[in-house]
Amino acid sequence: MTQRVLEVESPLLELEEKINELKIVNQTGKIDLSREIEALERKASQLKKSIYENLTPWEKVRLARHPERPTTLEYVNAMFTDFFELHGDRHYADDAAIVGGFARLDGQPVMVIGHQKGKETRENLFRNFGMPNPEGFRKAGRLMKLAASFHVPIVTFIDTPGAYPGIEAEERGQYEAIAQNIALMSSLPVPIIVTVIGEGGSGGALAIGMGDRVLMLEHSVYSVISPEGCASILWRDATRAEEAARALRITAQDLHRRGIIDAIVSEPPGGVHRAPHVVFGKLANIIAESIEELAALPSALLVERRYQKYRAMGEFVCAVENEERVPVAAGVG
Amino acid sequence: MTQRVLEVESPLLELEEKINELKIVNQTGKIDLSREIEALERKASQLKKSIYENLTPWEKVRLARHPERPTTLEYVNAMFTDFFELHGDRHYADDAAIVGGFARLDGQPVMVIGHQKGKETRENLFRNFGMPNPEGFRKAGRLMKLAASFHVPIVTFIDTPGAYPGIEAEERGQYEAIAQNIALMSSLPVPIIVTVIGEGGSGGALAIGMGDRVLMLEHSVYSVISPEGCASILWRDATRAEEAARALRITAQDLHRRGIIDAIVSEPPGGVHRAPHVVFGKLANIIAESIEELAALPSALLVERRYQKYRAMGEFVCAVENEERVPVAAGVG
Amino acid sequence: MSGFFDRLRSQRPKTTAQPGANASREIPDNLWVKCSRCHTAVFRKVFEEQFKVCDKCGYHHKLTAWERVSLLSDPDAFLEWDAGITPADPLQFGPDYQRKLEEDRQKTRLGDAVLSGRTLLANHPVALGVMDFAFRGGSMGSVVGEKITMLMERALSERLPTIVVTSSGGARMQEGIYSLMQMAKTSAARVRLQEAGLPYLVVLTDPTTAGVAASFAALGDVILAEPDAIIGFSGARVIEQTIRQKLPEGFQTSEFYLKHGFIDSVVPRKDLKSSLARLLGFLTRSGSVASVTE
Amino acid sequence: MSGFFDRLRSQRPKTTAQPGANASREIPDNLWVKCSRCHTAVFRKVFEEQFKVCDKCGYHHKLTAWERVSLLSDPDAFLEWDAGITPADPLQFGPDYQRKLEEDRQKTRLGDAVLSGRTLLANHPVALGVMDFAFRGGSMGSVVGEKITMLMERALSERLPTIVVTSSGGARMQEGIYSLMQMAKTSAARVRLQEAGLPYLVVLTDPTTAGVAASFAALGDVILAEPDAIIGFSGARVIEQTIRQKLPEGFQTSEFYLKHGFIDSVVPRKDLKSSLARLLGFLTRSGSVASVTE
Ligand SMILES: [Zn+2]
Ligand SMILES: [Zn+2]
Repeated sequence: MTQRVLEVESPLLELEEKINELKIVNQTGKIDLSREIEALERKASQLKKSIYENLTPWEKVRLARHPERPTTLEYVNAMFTDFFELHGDRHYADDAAIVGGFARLDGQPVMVIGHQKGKETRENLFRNFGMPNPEGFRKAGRLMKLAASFHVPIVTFIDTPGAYPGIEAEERGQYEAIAQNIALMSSLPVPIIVTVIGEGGSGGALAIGMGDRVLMLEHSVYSVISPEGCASILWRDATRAEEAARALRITAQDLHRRGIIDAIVSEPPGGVHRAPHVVFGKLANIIAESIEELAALPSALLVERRYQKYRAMGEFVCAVENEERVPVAAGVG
Repeated sequence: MTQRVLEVESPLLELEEKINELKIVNQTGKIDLSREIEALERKASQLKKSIYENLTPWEKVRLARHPERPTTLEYVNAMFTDFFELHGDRHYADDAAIVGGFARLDGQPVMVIGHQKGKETRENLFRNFGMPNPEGFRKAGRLMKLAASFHVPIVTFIDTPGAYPGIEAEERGQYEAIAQNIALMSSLPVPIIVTVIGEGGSGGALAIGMGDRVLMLEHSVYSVISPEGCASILWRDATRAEEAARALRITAQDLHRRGIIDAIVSEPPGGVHRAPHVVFGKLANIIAESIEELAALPSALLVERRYQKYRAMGEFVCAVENEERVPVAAGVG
Repeated sequence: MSGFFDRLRSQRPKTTAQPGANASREIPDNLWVKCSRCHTAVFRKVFEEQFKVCDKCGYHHKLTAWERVSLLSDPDAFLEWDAGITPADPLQFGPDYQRKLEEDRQKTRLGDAVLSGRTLLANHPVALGVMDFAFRGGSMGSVVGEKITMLMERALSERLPTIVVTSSGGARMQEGIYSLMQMAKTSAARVRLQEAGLPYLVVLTDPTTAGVAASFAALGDVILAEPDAIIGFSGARVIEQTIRQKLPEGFQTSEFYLKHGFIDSVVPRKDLKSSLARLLGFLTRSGSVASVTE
Repeated sequence: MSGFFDRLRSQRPKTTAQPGANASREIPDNLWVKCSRCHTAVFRKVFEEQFKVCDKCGYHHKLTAWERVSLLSDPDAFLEWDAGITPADPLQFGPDYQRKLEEDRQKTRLGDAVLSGRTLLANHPVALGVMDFAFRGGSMGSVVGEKITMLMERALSERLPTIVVTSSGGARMQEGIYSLMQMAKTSAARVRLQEAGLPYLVVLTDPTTAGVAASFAALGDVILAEPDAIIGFSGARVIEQTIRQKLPEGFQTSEFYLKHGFIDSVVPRKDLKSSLARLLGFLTRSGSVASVTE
């Protein structure tokens, strides 16, 4: 599905390789290449910066799906202590495509929940490539209810191509499971902090993605449909995914500008996987601060604010407000 | 599994047949047998009364399982109007072994729920002989929650050999489904009226059987285990079921004496199936009156009374009350 | 209820698109309609008397939003809400999208894929929302989300039961993330009805999938469906491509979801109004809902 | 935690049955214990240091109620509740039943199949109930129902978290309908804990089936299970007789129910106390539960 090296980063990687070769030559002591190496390193650094600051939406999609990008459990293990994984939806199964459990952030209890992708084939099969079945969403819902009963804030990580499109998933009510979670999240009386760490794939993302604060990593994406899916439906041509990626406005920057997400968490040049701990540390701070701030609110106000936040999303033309009319008299435009 | 004619009623049926034969002879007008017929009819009536007033527990088990005994839907159709059947557990399936839906009793909305047996083989297979899978209990739970949200009283009918003992039933958490329903029923803020109309089989019965008023038909039974099961476990001999039926105290009369159920609904001689409409009418009145009475209570009081009712069930020896002790000091008896 | 299309015509003689226009296109002779499933030609009058249900094969043809309102509303009772809310093009998806919107506006005489208002259903005052598949496949963008939310918020403030009849292929791609967020917005509004003890009934009609299925459509206190409607999250084509096998017969139909526990009852169109009325009768007696005589 | 059986001995030197008595019966030499699954002979001291978990095959032998209390309680912290509640024979099931009760009383030094009390678990004050399979197969009659209910009611009034360790074949047949009604009684008490925001943790141990599984055992906020415990509603034999086929390998084990979504975590005995302590830590910080220093 994805490659270890993206097209966009190959000039950089080539340059870095060259620099390394020069360094080896340099170490022999026969020629002094220090100045040249220094110059090349400056150049590499500029290149890096310019590449990653100017990624196209499609390049961001590729980066968001990068196989070396940290997955939920890496965030959990790095940012939290005392993670106690909990399993099962208490109805049908435990779905490995969603993980969850209690943990501590700065010593304070939280419930962490996230989509879980694998790093290699076997793990990816086990995790179903991060695509939950209904029981995954229901597990998440159960854990969120559990957290709310005990006043424990909820922290979720979004990283999924989407809900799994399978026969059994449909049989067991994929649509219902997603809807129930969204309804649930709209009214839970505890802070909910959401971070999109990779792919935010449609309803399968939103099913654990409604929150008081929604953060996105700099190179993550969040979309109503995959660019490939959009292209194949709109233009009957999946190869126009790049175009769709642009049209759908799926980057963190786009979504922040439009007020859909609350903040962007910057990534090191090259993406979070090049220096994950920098991001882990920064993100942990942001989340901890957000929780502290939100936990201070009366829970009714917290829920009301969350309601109003989503209530305001949408762009439309509104000719007359609060109108009520008899169709015969008024006609219909 | 069961026969259309029970051993205990065969002398009566023989006598009734003889009377019919005599009546035919009488109608020829050749001999006047009126007086003899009258005498025999008196005798038959006495026999009927004595048979059905003195049924052994095992005979009651047989009668409770009688294939002609009315099933839940017959009660529903006869006692209620406007029955609107609702389906499904919203998780996995619709289980035909439990039926439920809105209906009206004396014009007032109620939620009716009951185990559903079939009358003949095909229907029995469809209804799984009235043995629910987890989704049956979950459907019942869902409907009870729905009723409670809209302040609609709940009326249940118990008639099951028990929860279905199958591989898939266990996989989908038969025990959990039963436990959840019991927990739910303990706290629903609407009146719950339960009637055992046939077999009250263990946890599968209790899963829709906890209520403010629990009624039993005169010849129904209610037991923690089937007499056959009890005999085979206790004495490794299922044929001693008759003995177990006696030992387990499973008749309506026994349970009423012990305060486990609240009232007995008398059946016509020969059992409810001989004149069902008499029972339907009587039962409808009792249920309607119970609802009226219970609906007048504040819901917190209703739930508290229900709690205390079940809280009081159990017989044990209590040496010292409210004791708390250090085991080292006191030793353990 | 027969003659309800006549009533519809007399109610909105000048501005309404011809009812049954979609189905009739196939046969030029205006007296006859051809069933789009079994292709039997049916006398138009009979077809309309059966509410566009094929006499022969029972197929439930799609109704327009106004036809649906006529089917469910008492005569002259419907007051439209929020007709002034119409689509923007927030992502600037381009002239192609704008042109399609305009086409569908012409075709359906609707501002977007949902028509909402207050009405009486068998004398029960209700807030009613109906979707129209003919407008961009009933897809949910900002307008659908806003109008459904407004519907519920108005129901809340007026203490009315809410009924929504769905028909949608899902989110409106051309509005991107805004469409996705309508799932959150509408579901949140639905929860408020629940918290207020107000009934919310859903009727799933063909098709109800993806983003609409996975939000307000799935959250009814009672969920009815018309026969043989396609319901689900993922589209059949996507599933087939993923699992590389053919889908079973009857997959994702109303009857399939009835069997799998997600639908309370499959109700033929002719019984839909009476079924809803009966349910309202069960759910609105508590005094917590505006009374019939209001 | 090693040496906990020693502590147990010193704590209750005269009245306790010999810990490990069940497992040790098989080998006369008191220095050795034979694993009842793999039949390996294990040095008793090692066996006890491993809390009766076989070194070789990992089999978790059953613990007595007092052993379980020692495993989970801080030293000398356990205060027993309701020891005076003992079985009647409400159905007059006969001398045979009475004799068996007396035998089990002698064997286990318990009044019935549950031991309950207040204790500290890693400094967390808790209400703790533990079942003992050696007393009538851990079956729930009136005493078990009453003591579990009392445990929860006391937890409620003292605002303690509740932990119950289950081990039971189900209802006690000899108490007939009274046994069945304990399912209602205990489940209702559990709901009160929930309403009061008090944590309720369950540990399922081998076996937990039928009436106990289908009531308070299934209702934990978090449900842990020891490895390889048998859990379920219907007994394997009954199922086999009903469906007339062999049951699959691993059917109705802890791991089976973990996979099927009914267990939060399968926890080896050596980690049980620390796991419960961690969970208490997550669930008791809200101030709604008695603080550690109380
Ligand atoms: Zn047709
Ligand atoms: Zn071993």
